Amino acid sequence: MMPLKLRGRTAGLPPRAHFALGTVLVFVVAGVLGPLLVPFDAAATSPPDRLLPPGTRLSDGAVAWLGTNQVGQDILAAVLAGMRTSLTVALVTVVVAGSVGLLMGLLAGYFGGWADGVISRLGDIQLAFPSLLLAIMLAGVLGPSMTNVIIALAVTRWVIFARVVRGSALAVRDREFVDSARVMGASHGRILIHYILPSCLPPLLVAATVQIGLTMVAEASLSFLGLGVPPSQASWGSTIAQGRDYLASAWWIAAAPGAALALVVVSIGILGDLLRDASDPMTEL
Amino acid sequence: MTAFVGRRLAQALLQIWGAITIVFVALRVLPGDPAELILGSQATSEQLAGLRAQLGLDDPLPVQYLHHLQGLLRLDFGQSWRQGMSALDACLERLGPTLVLSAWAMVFTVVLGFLAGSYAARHANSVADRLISVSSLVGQALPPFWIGIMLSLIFARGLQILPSTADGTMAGLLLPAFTLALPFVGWLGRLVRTGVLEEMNQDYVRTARAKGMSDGVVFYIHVLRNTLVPVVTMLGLLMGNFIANGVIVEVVFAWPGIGRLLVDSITFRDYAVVEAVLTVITVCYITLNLLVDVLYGYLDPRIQLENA
Amino acid sequence: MTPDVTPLLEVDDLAVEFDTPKGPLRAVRGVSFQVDEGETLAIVGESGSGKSVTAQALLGLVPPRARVTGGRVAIEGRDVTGLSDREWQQLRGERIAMIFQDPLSALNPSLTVGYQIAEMFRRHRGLGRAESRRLATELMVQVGIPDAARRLDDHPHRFSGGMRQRVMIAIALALDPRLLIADEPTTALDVTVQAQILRLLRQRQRADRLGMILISHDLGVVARAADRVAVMYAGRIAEVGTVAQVYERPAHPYTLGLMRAVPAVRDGGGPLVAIDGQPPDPTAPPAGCSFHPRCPFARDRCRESEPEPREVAPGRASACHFAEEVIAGVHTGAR
Amino acid sequence: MSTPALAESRTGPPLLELVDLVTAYRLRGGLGRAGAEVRAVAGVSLDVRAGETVGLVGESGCGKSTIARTIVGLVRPSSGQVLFEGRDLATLPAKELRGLRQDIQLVFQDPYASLNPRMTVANLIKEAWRIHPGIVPRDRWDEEVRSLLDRVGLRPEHAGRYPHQFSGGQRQRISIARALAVRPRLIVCDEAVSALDVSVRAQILNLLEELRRDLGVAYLFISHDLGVVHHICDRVAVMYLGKIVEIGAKESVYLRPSHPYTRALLSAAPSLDDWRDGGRQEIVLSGDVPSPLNPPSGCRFRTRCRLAQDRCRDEEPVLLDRGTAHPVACHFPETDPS
Amino acid sequence: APGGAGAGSGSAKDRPLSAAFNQPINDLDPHGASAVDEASLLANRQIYDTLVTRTGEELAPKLARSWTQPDDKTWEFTLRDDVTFHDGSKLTSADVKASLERLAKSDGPQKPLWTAIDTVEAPGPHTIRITTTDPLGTLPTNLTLAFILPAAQLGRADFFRKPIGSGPFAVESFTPSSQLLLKPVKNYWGGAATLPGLRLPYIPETSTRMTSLQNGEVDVTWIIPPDELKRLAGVDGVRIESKPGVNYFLAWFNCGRKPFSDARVRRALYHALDIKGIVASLYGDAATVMDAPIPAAVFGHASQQPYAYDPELAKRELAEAGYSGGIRTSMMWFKDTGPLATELAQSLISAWAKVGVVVEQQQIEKAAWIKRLTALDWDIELQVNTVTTGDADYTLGRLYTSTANRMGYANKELDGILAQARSTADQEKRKSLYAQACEIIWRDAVGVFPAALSSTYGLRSPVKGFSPAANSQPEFRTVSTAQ
Ligand SMILES: Nc1ncnc2c1ncn2[C@@H]1O[C@H](COP(=O)(O)OP(=O)(O)OP(=O)(O)O)[C@@H](O)[C@H]1O
Ligand SMILES: Nc1ncnc2c1ncn2[C@@H]1O[C@H](COP(=O)(O)OP(=O)(O)OP(=O)(O)O)[C@@H](O)[C@H]1O
Ligand SMILES: [Mg+2]
Ligand SMILES: [Mg+2]
Repeated sequence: MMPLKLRGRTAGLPPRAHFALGTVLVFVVAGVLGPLLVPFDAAATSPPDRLLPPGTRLSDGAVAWLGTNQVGQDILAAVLAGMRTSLTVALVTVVVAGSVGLLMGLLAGYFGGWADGVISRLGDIQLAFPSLLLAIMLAGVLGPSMTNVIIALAVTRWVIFARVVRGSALAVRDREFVDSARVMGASHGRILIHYILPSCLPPLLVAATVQIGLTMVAEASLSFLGLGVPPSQASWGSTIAQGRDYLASAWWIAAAPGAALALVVVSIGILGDLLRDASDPMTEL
Repeated sequence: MTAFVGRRLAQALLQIWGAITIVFVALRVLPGDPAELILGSQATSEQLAGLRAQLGLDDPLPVQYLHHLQGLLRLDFGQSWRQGMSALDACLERLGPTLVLSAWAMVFTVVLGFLAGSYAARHANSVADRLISVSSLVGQALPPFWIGIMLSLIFARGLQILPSTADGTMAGLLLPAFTLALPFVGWLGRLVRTGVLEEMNQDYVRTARAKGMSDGVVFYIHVLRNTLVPVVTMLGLLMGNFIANGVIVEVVFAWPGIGRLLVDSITFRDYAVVEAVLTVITVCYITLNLLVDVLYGYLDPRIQLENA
Repeated sequence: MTPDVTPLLEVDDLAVEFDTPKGPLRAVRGVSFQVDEGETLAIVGESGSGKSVTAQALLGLVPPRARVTGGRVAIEGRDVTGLSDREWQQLRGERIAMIFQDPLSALNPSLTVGYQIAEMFRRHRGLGRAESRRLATELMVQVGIPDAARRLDDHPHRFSGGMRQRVMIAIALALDPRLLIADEPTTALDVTVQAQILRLLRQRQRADRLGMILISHDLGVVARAADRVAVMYAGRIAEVGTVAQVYERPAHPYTLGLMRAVPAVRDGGGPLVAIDGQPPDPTAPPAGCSFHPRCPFARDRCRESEPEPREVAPGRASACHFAEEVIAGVHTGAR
Repeated sequence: MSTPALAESRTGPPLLELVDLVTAYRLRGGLGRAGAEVRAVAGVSLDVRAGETVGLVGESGCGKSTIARTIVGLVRPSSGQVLFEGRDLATLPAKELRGLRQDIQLVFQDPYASLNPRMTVANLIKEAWRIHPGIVPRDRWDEEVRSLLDRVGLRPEHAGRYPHQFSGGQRQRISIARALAVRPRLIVCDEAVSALDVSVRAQILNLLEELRRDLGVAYLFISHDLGVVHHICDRVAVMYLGKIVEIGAKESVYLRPSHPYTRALLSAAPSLDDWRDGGRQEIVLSGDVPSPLNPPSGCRFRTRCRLAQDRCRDEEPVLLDRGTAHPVACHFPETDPS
Repeated sequence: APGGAGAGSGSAKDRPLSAAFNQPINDLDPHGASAVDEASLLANRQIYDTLVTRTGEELAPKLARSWTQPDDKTWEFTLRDDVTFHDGSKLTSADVKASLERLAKSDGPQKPLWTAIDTVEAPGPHTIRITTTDPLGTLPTNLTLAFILPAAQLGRADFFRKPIGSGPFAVESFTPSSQLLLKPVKNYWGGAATLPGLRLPYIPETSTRMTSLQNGEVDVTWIIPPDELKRLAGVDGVRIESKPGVNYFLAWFNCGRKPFSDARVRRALYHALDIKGIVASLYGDAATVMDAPIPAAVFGHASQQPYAYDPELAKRELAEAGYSGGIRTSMMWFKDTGPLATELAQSLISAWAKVGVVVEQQQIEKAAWIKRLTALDWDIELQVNTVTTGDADYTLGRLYTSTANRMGYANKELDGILAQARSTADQEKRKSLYAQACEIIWRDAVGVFPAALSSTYGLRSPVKGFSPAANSQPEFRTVSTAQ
């Protein structure tokens, strides 16, 4: 439904939408192709080439356009490789949390009763922890690895999605068109899939978009506390976190991934806003 | 109203119990052994076993859980092995600074957020509105530690007009509180903006106009009050976020808060403190949300009806 | 209707437009009517015909995306087009007041009923808190809210629909305005409560010699409560006349159609004669008479030129090319 | 207007029969304790015969929709029975119940909310056949859709459009087509024309009339508009606060209302002719309908009744023909014509 | 002037000196769980006294005026008689006895140092006699870590919230892991401190710590990260002082596991590293390349022949050992073990990759690291080790015996030498024994010993009389802030 709508409306999109779409597209393409063109090997370091400013020629003759980091790796390569990790962490987290949230939200919103009771209370209990603290506890106790970061972040986020979905399921559940399907004799499965689900997807999509951005920032925060993706896997978060000690001396380490992160998150935020605007009349229906 | 508060209290207690259980399970099921951390890497296995027994770590989990709950009823979380004091004391000592920081961050957020949000709403779709909207997105897009370090580099190292660490003065509070508030100023601003715009379309606004009320009366007495309702519910969540994001700000600005204590205690498997901290935060957070709900009921009288 | 007395309200060729993505939407087109002191003028018409927009324009309160594109409105002989915000604020509530269809959403949910009534005295008259409260209580008693003193501090959601509408009436009448506009004041209410509210309005109107505009889509309500009636269709007034004139001998085929489409409690139960088709899309009204696609008597002239409202009998106007034929019942025979 | 077919059907066995039906909603209570119970329908007996139209009138909140929802199985009755052709829906095995469901359909008030906004008209209609395979063979679906649309006065090209592309009246036609798709014997119309404008309302009423004539469906027609009910129904039941206070043939109830509530209702109902007898004595009830949470003792109407006496407080009147030519639940029915 | 413009506390004379170490002071119980944390030791050295202290290579008297060894297993110490605790009470042998017994009983990390203690007696008010179950030559050295507490107050439950000692500074307030505020003791037996007070804040974020030094919020800070050394040296009002330290990086091979059970493999891996190059580019002046398994500043250090950087030789040796096809293995460390630890690990791994040894990076958390370390569940591990007592026994004697079995290395000959070195009281003899031990460990390449870290201090110019300490525990009694 959504892509269809988008395609139909591309022509009338405001400039900031073009900017946001363009940015996200460029980054995704760069993330896919970049590492092929500028390969990054986390295990290959070159101590003599440490902390060189952007544009310096390295000992092996190549030019580090964005400079080198504290072990002499090319920042450009690290940023391109990091994008993959960051986007993967964000996407997988959102997909996992979104799916769990969708399922839980549907169960709670549609069936209500004790299913709703259990799921909502569980959500309440979890929301009693500020989410970053929960992520810190989980990541801290599980130890740093990409999977653990995803687990920690997904665990803190499913509730958000579940709430969104539950809200829309609840709103739709008692709508007359659902009642009329019931009167017709439709089964729960049919009602869930054909009637409830389609109304829950747009708000879920909006929430997911926003969460992708926030998850990327959260991953950076975990890295800062040493609980993020391990150094063997470059990620924007960990590169920014490592570069923080050099903000005054070798600013370029944190600058490139930082700018990239901000750009992507802002673009995704703009897209989220537009999606929300676009889907509002839909949820009205 | 009392029934409503009573029910919310019961719910809050349930939440606290659930939170305690989750923390308990998470800490014991996941890897890492405090006995080894205490004794260091050179301890013998008898020493380790002895200490584990002393810490009560070799009981079966349900027994440990029971002891734990019993302790909690006496407000006893056990001793912090790392700090040699009661875990609760260790935690309460750090709670104050965190609350001070969060409270100031809240003040910044609310003041700036409301200013920006209502300005943007009253000038919807103007350049200023767009600018506020984009900067609010940027504020949320930058990792908080990066913001903190940059502010510190600029104001403490570069301009040397503000201290970079907590020194007990108002000046020392400025940078950390602002760093904490920044991502949420934009967030709240957007919330206020949408709220105001939504309320402006309500029928009662039309009524107020038809009554001959001036624009100021309509905005400040009729609209803003109703905008507060959804915003106030968010403040509870916001406080939680301040406490959580406080971890990062506390590290950057050497603020002696509870978040840093938590991170340290997790790294050192100081279970007693981790549990105390999480319980205290949860209790604070839930209490706050309880207050917010009550306040909410006061601001929006319809709520009472639904729950009465 | 003595011509030498200035009418309370005079509306002349009023037009209101909305900016919509599909282009300008002409919600009100060339509407003229007048209301005298102590008189109730009803405006009836189907949903979307422009009743509410007209009413709001009279208070200078058109919605954000709408603008008054023409016409003149005079209240007590004073031209109010182009008043400043301040002047409008002084006029509203003081000289001209309004009540709305849904009394729940029209009252501020977070302020007490007492406050919302007392506000009128405090802001317009600058009275103190206690004095305003006293006056508010008095008003609540007058509009028939039992136990007024105690209910003053209740919030709107604690009142029933009928009571809320009484609160709205109290607010509207607080400052003794001369003209009261009631936009579907009873549509959200039950018949028995509707009867209560209509009676209350009627009493107050008689007692204070108020001029009143009663907007409704229910021909029955209008028959019971109004002196004169204006029938609106697609942003225009199809016809105006006294209730007796219009109900007995409609001067517009649309009115005729409405009359025959309403099943009545006391009718013989014969089949209803429905008006075919749908009201026109307001952004793309048909050429000529906007009713012609649904009009059983439409002729070529109706498709080509839009009829202007004209006086067809003393105090009676119609916007049909063939009004006289309709009145005479040439085509159908009046019921 | 009573056609011969109708006169016949009135003597046949009832298609639908409600026997002392009670339906309650449980309000959300606090943690661990049950909330209060609202008896929205407090003992209603009613029957609808094949091909007949029974009107149900009453003010907002009196339980009309609840009856409708109970009949179609959206809510469960707390006690009493819903019998369809003599079979109790509550005790019927699931499989048979599924079959029976298609015999009763519901048309809702709000033409904007009652159609799935994400389905085309054709799909909305076909949905019925997907749920109940066997009604129409798959290869005849398109054909059948066309004929249904034609039946309700829509054009075949409308089949591919979405509900939001239609006006209110057209949507109500789609709802009706949808209901007709399963070939029901009874259609419950819950305020089916209340949201429509006068001119369009007449179109739908005429359509319903036509369907009854051609297909022989019966209607339970719920409305608060006395004029509409008078126009379309054979029999009328008047409800007040969960109970039927008066029931009988249309002419009998409208011409000789006996319950004080029915009288007030009829007097309050606006009519086109009201301008004629301006000074007519209208009965204006005082006060509001009491909350169904704690209805008055005895006669539920006594708090607003001008004839109320002590007996009304102590004893609940039952629905009986007390010389009024139709059953009335009042201790002191008025028999003179109003 | 950059002199604390932003500090908000001005430069008044009574402003306490701020000294920020890079690790938190967790608690003030010198016998407790943090008893060997450098930060706690730093605090303890200001608050409490020990019987013996170390000055450079030599042990020197402190609370003990002198000591004798009547027999192999007995030591007798004569105490000073002019020492009082901060509350004015006299320090006597009873306090020493109680403190040592508490230490011997404690479960803390100092426990292994005191397991050999048999009895502690106090024959006179200023005499203390210690007997051990086995001869213990390192007892005086160990005593440099044994802080003396007032016996009478030990039972108090909240004693360590604001403890009392006999040291040059008394506790004014203490927030664990955050800040310790001290004030000088007027009548300290060794001469009162001149500072108006001493503040030991913990600033976890390095960049903030550097900022605080630069804008004068702190007067002294250590350790300075290697990459900041050069920059800070150029900052007005700041000077850098450093001293070879007792902290050093070691990367042990798990000698009990294939392929590291083969000494040829271990040596090959050593040859594959350009240690000089790596250390120079990563650490510059902040570290020195090691030539023994312990830093040069430690008692017992003896220089060895460095392993030459020769990747070809390394490949040949690997082939000889039967690993011509390369090796897949892993290395574990935790992030905060030392400055640029991750960078060092990555550099080692990168160099090994060039000779066909593929090492998986395992940067794990400290708790998990300790658990795996003690369980010998690792291939290579990297850590910063500290010779806390400054004596080779603390490191070599404790870690490399077959009974300690810390890295799967077992060598009877080495066991013998280390045992002998521990029981001997003759320092010269011990020195030569440790020289032998160094040689064996180095030759067998039990691990790679890349760099000894310097203790680097950043000071604001007014700070006078400060002498950098190798063990990161400088003394503040002699420091002053001349304007
Ligand atoms: N805010 C708005 N934006 C755009 N169009 C509007 C707006 N409000 C009203 N309109 C349009 O103006 C026309 C007249 O609307 P108005 O509300 O006056 O109708 P009405 O006669 O009061 O109908 P109802 O009986 O439904 O209240 C309609 O066509 C409507 O679609
Ligand atoms: N889901 C529900 N939960 C609790 N109470 C309900 C629920 N639905 C309806 N009620 C209550 O039951 C009573 C009857 O409601 P019902 O909807 O049947 O009335 P109605 O006659 O259809 O009214 P209307 O004319 O407004 O549609 C009302 O008092 C209503 O408040
Ligand atoms: Mg209207
Ligand atoms: Mg209903």
